Amino acid sequence: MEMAEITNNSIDAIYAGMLSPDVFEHQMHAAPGIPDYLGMKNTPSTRLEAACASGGLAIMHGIIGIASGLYDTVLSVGAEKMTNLPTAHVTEALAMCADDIYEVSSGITFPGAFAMMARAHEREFGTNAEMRASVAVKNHKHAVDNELAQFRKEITIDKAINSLMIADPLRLYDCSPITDGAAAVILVPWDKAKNYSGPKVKIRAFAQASDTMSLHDRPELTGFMTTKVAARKTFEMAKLTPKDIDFAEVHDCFTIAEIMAIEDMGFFEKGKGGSVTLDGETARDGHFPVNNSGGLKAKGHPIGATGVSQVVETFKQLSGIAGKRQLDDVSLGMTQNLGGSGSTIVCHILERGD
Amino acid sequence: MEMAEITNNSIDAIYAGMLSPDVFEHQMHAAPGIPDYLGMKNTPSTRLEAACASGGLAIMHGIIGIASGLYDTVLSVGAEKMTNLPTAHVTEALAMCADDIYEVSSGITFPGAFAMMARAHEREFGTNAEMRASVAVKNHKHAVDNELAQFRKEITIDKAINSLMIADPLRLYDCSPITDGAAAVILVPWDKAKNYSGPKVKIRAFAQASDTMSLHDRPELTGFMTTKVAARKTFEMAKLTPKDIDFAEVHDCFTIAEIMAIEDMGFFEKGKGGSVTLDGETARDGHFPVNNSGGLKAKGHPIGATGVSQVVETFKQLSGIAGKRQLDDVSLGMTQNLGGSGSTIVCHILERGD
Amino acid sequence: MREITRVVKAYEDAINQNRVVGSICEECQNISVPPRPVCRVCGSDKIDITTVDAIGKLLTWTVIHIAPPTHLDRVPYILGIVELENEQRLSGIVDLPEGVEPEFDMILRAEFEEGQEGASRLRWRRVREQ
Amino acid sequence: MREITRVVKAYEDAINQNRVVGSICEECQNISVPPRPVCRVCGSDKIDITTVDAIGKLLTWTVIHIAPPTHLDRVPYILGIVELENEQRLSGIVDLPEGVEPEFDMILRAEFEEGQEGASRLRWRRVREQ
Ligand SMILES: [Zn+2]
Ligand SMILES: [Zn+2]
Repeated sequence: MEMAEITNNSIDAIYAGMLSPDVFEHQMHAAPGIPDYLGMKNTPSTRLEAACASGGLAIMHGIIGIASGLYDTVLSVGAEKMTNLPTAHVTEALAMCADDIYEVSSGITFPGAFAMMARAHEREFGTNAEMRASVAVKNHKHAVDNELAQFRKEITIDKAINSLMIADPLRLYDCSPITDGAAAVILVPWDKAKNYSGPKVKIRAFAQASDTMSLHDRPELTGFMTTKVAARKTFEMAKLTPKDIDFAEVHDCFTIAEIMAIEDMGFFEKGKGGSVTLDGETARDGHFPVNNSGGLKAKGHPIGATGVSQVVETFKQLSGIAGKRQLDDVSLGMTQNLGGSGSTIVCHILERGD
Repeated sequence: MEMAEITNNSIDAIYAGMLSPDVFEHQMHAAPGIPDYLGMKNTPSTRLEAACASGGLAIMHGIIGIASGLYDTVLSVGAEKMTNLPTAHVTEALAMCADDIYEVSSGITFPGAFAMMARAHEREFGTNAEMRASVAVKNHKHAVDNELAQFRKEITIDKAINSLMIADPLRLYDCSPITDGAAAVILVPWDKAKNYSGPKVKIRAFAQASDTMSLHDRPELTGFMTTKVAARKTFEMAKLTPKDIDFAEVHDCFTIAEIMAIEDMGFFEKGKGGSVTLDGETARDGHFPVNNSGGLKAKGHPIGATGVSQVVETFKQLSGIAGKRQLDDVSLGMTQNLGGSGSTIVCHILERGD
Repeated sequence: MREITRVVKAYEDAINQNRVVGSICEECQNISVPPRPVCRVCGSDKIDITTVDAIGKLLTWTVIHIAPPTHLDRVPYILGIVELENEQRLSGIVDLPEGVEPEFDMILRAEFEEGQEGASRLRWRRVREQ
Repeated sequence: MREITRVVKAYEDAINQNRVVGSICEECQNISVPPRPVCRVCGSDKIDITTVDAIGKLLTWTVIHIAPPTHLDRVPYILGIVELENEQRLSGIVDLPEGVEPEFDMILRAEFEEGQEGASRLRWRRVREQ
């Protein structure tokens, strides 16, 4: 808020993305805790939940609040405190995002759902373990230059493809970690942003889409219809195409998720996501950098915070304050935030503000 | 939806208020389940949570979505399935809406928080057990004519003031019950509502306010600052005063809550809420009917559904389809939906549509 | 909500009778497995319950090594998606004999074993082994 | 978040040392009990922790008869809000001797009994009884 020259009194509303303070922190109705602890008086504070896409919703519904004319200054926050619980309970909690009746009762896990998609993708397009590992290797390398990342250590493909098996064919290094974290942005109408001297970025477009709770209810297992629909609507609102975008922060909760995202968003041909990653096309020095922040894999994945954090990274790149990991000459960035096994997707396109 | 002549394909977005499908149903990320089970394709579905005010938020943020120009037709839903859990666990789950660090650790319960306010209100204004019981007696009587109510049986003051002590001075009949339920409304821009021949009602105004998580952090214990702020903002948006309103559906999770609500919203002088209720002024045949539906006390309180259900009742009254409990000649109704121990309040004013 | 409860209950009751059911739309005859309260093809809520032939092919699978607390005693276990007739699909645990590996398009049949409190549990087993 | 954790931890640590602490704002000297990460009067986050005199009067109370599972063994118990100096307030269990009823404005002092795993628990007791 200091950077944005905003004080407590000028915040009209708060939107907070959190998966489950209920289960992780024994705290329901957590949203009013934000203005409470910040010392604000009676500022409306709303929690939004769409599993791992909760943060993306906090941004999107903050924008809608401003677009409606109701609010001038919105604080959109994402947060999760996950490390209170033992790992087995976190696994169980995350599995609760799958369909309880048909999937959870069958012993599905979050990695398990993506593992089934990884296998289908491998069958159809030949996306192998090495290609998946190359996502993790790249994102770990990117995170070395992110002072806020959870892991800032490079890994090798060899190490990744020999790591502990979690849900065959996904191994430990295919999975994002358990993380505590929070992220926030201040949203104002563009004509009022000029009143602030700090860095500012324009939100060009956004969209949200839903799909069935159960993976087995979807015709396609090698990608997400939600990503396709949300990306298409976002491009339509922005009057842009994938070719116009310079870089993306996508939801790599698992390596296969990044591969499917860059295909489904239209940045690469369907089925080529694995090979282009292995070839370095999505690395910082590649022609289309993806998860230059380190992604969920290495920056960390504090569930509710992730979607906000993607927008914060895009903001930093577009305002030229990304430090050692700054990309040259970027003017349009896109985010994709995924909830559950893709039952919710939220996309945003941001544009350089000057 | 049949009444509103709406089909699945014309719904642009869903807003769903639910307290905790996580804890009650072992299902996180429940919002996409709604379009999924309704057979809708990729319709964005967003869960909002503010404890017992979750439903009010689903309505309000649906309106904001339409006001922003993003959506034309919104389905706002509230739902809760509470009876899966044993009562002690429901008590614990609801207590999780209080501040976990300072209140829950002290053994606070939801009735306990309101009991402390009831005692403070009794000390300051003389609001006694009989006055509180008169809220329950009235709402039970009102519910007899509500075919969707959980309890349709009249009770007596004598029975109420001798019922089981829950949290002194609040007894069983001061408390709303554990309920399963759901409610929904369709929202469209007013100029498009004319395309539908069914009953329609205009939403004149709305507002949301937050307050501290802990009761002990608030200067006043005999009312809610959040109700005052949200009601004031709602009246301002509507350019109306309490005198203009014909009836109200307020959040009587406990009898004392209705008493404080009708004071804090400005319908009755502070401190008189109990005596006016005992005098019948808020009965169906009184000059200002309150909770003519039976309220949370007798209609039932399926947490996330409650705020939506209040708007549905107001809709029915204003469109003259409330059957046996129809009020004569009403044109403006107001709702007040409360979350936690008042940390969130959402108010709406609705106006007859013809 | 009543309808959701109805179709889910029909499904669970059928499993306990060692059957798999789907919904059949009275308007367009479309069948959905698991059963659904609203037809996905035509949007009708005129839905009947019908028993389906619980035999299909393995579309994809995983082997779960890190399980939730409820399934810790079973690891590693195979979880797969099985495609029945008419492109209907179900998730479930696949039980294969020692030494038999899952394969794409392997033909599987729903079998039922005793679960907790006398309830049945669906398990997918290879047809060949019978 | 760091700051929230810091003030909550300071409060919990102090309870374990049989003390009650609040926050004191370096800008305006306002004291808050329990301690807060941001000053409610001036909005500053320059906050220090200070021990307060844990004596106050009973503002309001309830007697809990239906308790959550964590407190079932204590019912019925008195839960009250106690006002310290400077209008600072705390919730807590009030332990009174057999036969003594809670009263408005009763003077109470924080005392500490052993809780789980060696941690202290704050209990409000009547000053008179000492
Ligand atoms: Zn049909
Ligand atoms: Zn200060």
